[in-house]
Amino acid sequence: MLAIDHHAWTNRWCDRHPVEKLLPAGGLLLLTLMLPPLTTGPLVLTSTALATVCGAGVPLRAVLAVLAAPMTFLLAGAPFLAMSIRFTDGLDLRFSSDGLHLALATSVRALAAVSCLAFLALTTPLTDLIPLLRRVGVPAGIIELILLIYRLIFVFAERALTGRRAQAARQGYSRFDRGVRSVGLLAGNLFQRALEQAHRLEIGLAARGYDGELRVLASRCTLSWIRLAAGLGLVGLVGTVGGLLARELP
Amino acid sequence: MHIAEGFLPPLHAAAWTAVSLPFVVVSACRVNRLMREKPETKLLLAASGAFAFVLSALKLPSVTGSCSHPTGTGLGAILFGPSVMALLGTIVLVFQALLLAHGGLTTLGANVFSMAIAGPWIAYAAFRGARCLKAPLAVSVFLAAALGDWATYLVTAGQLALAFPDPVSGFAGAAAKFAGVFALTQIPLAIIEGLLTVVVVNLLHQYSRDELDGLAFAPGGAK
Amino acid sequence: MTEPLLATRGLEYRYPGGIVALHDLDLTIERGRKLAVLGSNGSGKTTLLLHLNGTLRPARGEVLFDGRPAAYDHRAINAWRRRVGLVLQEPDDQLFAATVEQDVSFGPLNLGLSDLAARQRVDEALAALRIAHLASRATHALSFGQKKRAAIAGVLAMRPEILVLDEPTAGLDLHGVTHLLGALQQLHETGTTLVFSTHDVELAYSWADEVALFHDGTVLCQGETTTVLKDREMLQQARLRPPLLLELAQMLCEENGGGERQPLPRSRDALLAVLRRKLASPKDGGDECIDQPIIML
Amino acid sequence: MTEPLLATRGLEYRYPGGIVALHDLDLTIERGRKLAVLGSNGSGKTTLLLHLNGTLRPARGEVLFDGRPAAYDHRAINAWRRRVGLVLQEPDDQLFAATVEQDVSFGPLNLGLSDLAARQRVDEALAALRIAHLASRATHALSFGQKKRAAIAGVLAMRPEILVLDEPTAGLDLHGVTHLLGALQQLHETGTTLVFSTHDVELAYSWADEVALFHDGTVLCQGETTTVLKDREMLQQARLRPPLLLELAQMLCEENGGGERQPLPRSRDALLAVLRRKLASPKDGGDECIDQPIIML
Repeated sequence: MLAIDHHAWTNRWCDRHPVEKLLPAGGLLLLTLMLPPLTTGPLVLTSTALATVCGAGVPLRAVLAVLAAPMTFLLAGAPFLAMSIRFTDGLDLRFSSDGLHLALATSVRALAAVSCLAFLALTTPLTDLIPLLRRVGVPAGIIELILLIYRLIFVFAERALTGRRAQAARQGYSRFDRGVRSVGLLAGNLFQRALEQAHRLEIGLAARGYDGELRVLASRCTLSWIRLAAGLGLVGLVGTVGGLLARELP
Repeated sequence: MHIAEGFLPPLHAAAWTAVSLPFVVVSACRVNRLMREKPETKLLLAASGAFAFVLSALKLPSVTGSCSHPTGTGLGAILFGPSVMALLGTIVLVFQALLLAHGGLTTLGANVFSMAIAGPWIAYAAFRGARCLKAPLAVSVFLAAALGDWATYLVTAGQLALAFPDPVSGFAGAAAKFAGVFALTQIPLAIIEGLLTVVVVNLLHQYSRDELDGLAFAPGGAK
Repeated sequence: MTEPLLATRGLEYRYPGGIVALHDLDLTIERGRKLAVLGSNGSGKTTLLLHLNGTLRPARGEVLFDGRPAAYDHRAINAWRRRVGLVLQEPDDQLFAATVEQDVSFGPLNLGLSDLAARQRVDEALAALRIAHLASRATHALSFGQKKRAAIAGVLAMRPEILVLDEPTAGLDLHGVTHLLGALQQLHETGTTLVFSTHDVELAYSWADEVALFHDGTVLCQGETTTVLKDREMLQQARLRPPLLLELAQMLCEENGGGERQPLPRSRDALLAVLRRKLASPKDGGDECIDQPIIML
Repeated sequence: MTEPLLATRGLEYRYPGGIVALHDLDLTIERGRKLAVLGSNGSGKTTLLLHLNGTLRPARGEVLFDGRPAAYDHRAINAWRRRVGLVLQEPDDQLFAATVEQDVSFGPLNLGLSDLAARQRVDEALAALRIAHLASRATHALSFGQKKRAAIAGVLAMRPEILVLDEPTAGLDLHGVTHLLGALQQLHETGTTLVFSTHDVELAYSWADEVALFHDGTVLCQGETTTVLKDREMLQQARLRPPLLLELAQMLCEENGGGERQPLPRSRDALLAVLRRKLASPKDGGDECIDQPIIML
């Protein structure tokens, strides 16, 4: 159901140390934001797509699906960057070439940025990333909370999906107003069961000595400096080429 | 609809992160203290956070064919209080970015401000206000959820207008444009979210009052 | 030749991750039968059932309704779901409302029935499942067996022609199973076609008219219950084994070669009766096997 | 006479609503046995099991540990739970970590073990349940049967003396049950005392040394498996019936009166073998019943 998560756990690079993927992805993301998007964007997009598909072996279909996710937002937002509005004589909307350039640049920047996000999300299980928050000073308790939320999301998502199917089988979505009521009932049922789940988990964990801390062994993968350097080298290359191109092309 | 990854210029992305950070840090400290005092709170909060994520991933019956989903800010604010929602909302937004590619990491600060801070506080204020004016529970819940949802999108429109002021008419013009897309079209969705939150709270009120009263972090629950 | 009520031809389905869940799946559901979809856990039974009411749409192949390929537009799906009622395994996933009668009224009201007509349907469905006394009880205060019956009542209140049940007896004890099968049997006798999934060979043997042996996303074979369940090799392929009742029945009734044509006892009591007679006068051969009415399990 | 490892005397428990869940409950758990707590759904089995590791505290009566009344202070409860491991019915109620090995390491780390020692315990527990290959898999991607075994491994890694399992086979198919019971049998042979609740008489008959027949919040009787399960009246009171295997076995081995002292076949294969011999030479009487090793179910 959560296709991104499925790939994160099954791709070729899933066992690699998260920092090897996080730093290059973060670096490319920064470059995307800082350098002129029309030249850097395509470079970033190409390199992340190659890394995700050819490197980590994630199907191209999955990458495209992730890139398509923000499309609704881009389609709704970008056209308004291209238009300018004037209140003088009534309402006057018109396109401007500056506006078009801005809309195009912003869309390309967003797509390139999403491709960095896609690379990270499709190659790295979230649970490898969350413990890294420790290094930026997030308290252990909050990290445990986040990990627990991650685990429960799958339990509840399964229930929500099944519940929705059961409602649909009873014509719960056959008309708009029925649909609203059905979603409301589904949400109420889920919340009720979420509270029960918390209670049962308390019993289940207490049986294993829960005292408020959720200690578990850290994952076994070790950081490969070579691979990290290679990743950062790619970031440097993209940055240099992007910077040069930006200077060459006006 | 969250602001997509990379859509905001770097300066704005950084600024919104700086604005949201204190709220989230304060919320995290409060939650951390709650969890230390009562270990079972951790499980309850986790269940609530996972619920909030799943709720936000539930597709609403479509009005226009667009895919829309509840923000859950109103329900969250009523059940858990806005000070807890800042953290829970942030966690949910991170998961949405990395599990669903909704929103993003560079735009996290901006999205947190609209979804996890502004929305819940306005919803909470609306709920308390309506209750003080002796409005019935259903009306208060409706107002909280609808206003919370709508406010979230108004704030989003404002954020976009700040980032992309209109070349001719400046911030005001841009605000009008973005409010046109993100706030006007959201009105029916806000009403839907209001109605559906009433259904949820009614249901919870009917059969799990004890559990609701037991929410250690609830500011008075849905009484 | 009449067309089967519902059938699938060459069904294929992939999960979002791309993993094949169903492939090349042919299944035929004849009117008025009790069909067991028998297979071990994780073989894709639930995925198949979700195709039978249009919840999932196959990547390839088709679902035939009255011999015509099913359509997937909003209107067609609504009509389809009116005729095919689906009950999922976990009752907690499908009870939404605060009380049993509120919950059961969900379907009838969605059909656009008036409050009065809906109430009548609710009463009828509760009576059919013998839980009229639970009408005003809170759903979350029910026992597991009661929840299960309430969930079925919720689907039944829509008066479907075919009732599709996912693992209806899972988690129920003897009493719960007897109760539930009793109610379902009565429904069946009043004309409802029943399709259910199970991994319990004993249940399939004692209760189904017909078995579709399911393994690894496809139907290995479909046929009359005893015929399918006698096929050891096929069962082994599906990681199942023949029902104990059938093995004993075969041993008792067929050892002398003469019993093949006699129906085998399919209930526990019938089998014990045969064995008792057999042990009393063992040299009579296999011909005394008689058709016992199928009592529950 | 040695004291039983764990016992309850006159246990009484009421739910918060005031409804009596357990009353006058006596249960004895002897070291090194496999005890089945057998009863129908909703009879209070889970509530009883929650008393065995101190999760619930009785309103009256007491739990005896090595013959001494158990204390309920923090320290005593911790010590208690080290010795009594509880596995809940629903694995999702016990699995909280992202990967299997992380989840299993939770208990050992709570015992204060070092990372190294904890890792060793994890590997050992995964091996005991034959799921070493799942160590780094995401918990949410496991099948139901795999989750079940992971949940047991998580408790096992704490090396409890007694493993208490709530409905361990519920929801599992033949393959899953065989797998699970195989692993549990091995644990048992290395010295772990096993207590499990079930509503399945066949499981109790084929697998338990001892049965405590549970009904309506109390233990009706506790004793050697075959003795308890032969008592039709008592079983009927508990809304259960004798296992089919036992009924057949009794019919085959005891009809001539002479077989009483011979152990009855308790596995399906053993029974079929007896029946086959019986049908071949029916006049030999009941004395050929031999003690077959108990193979799974």
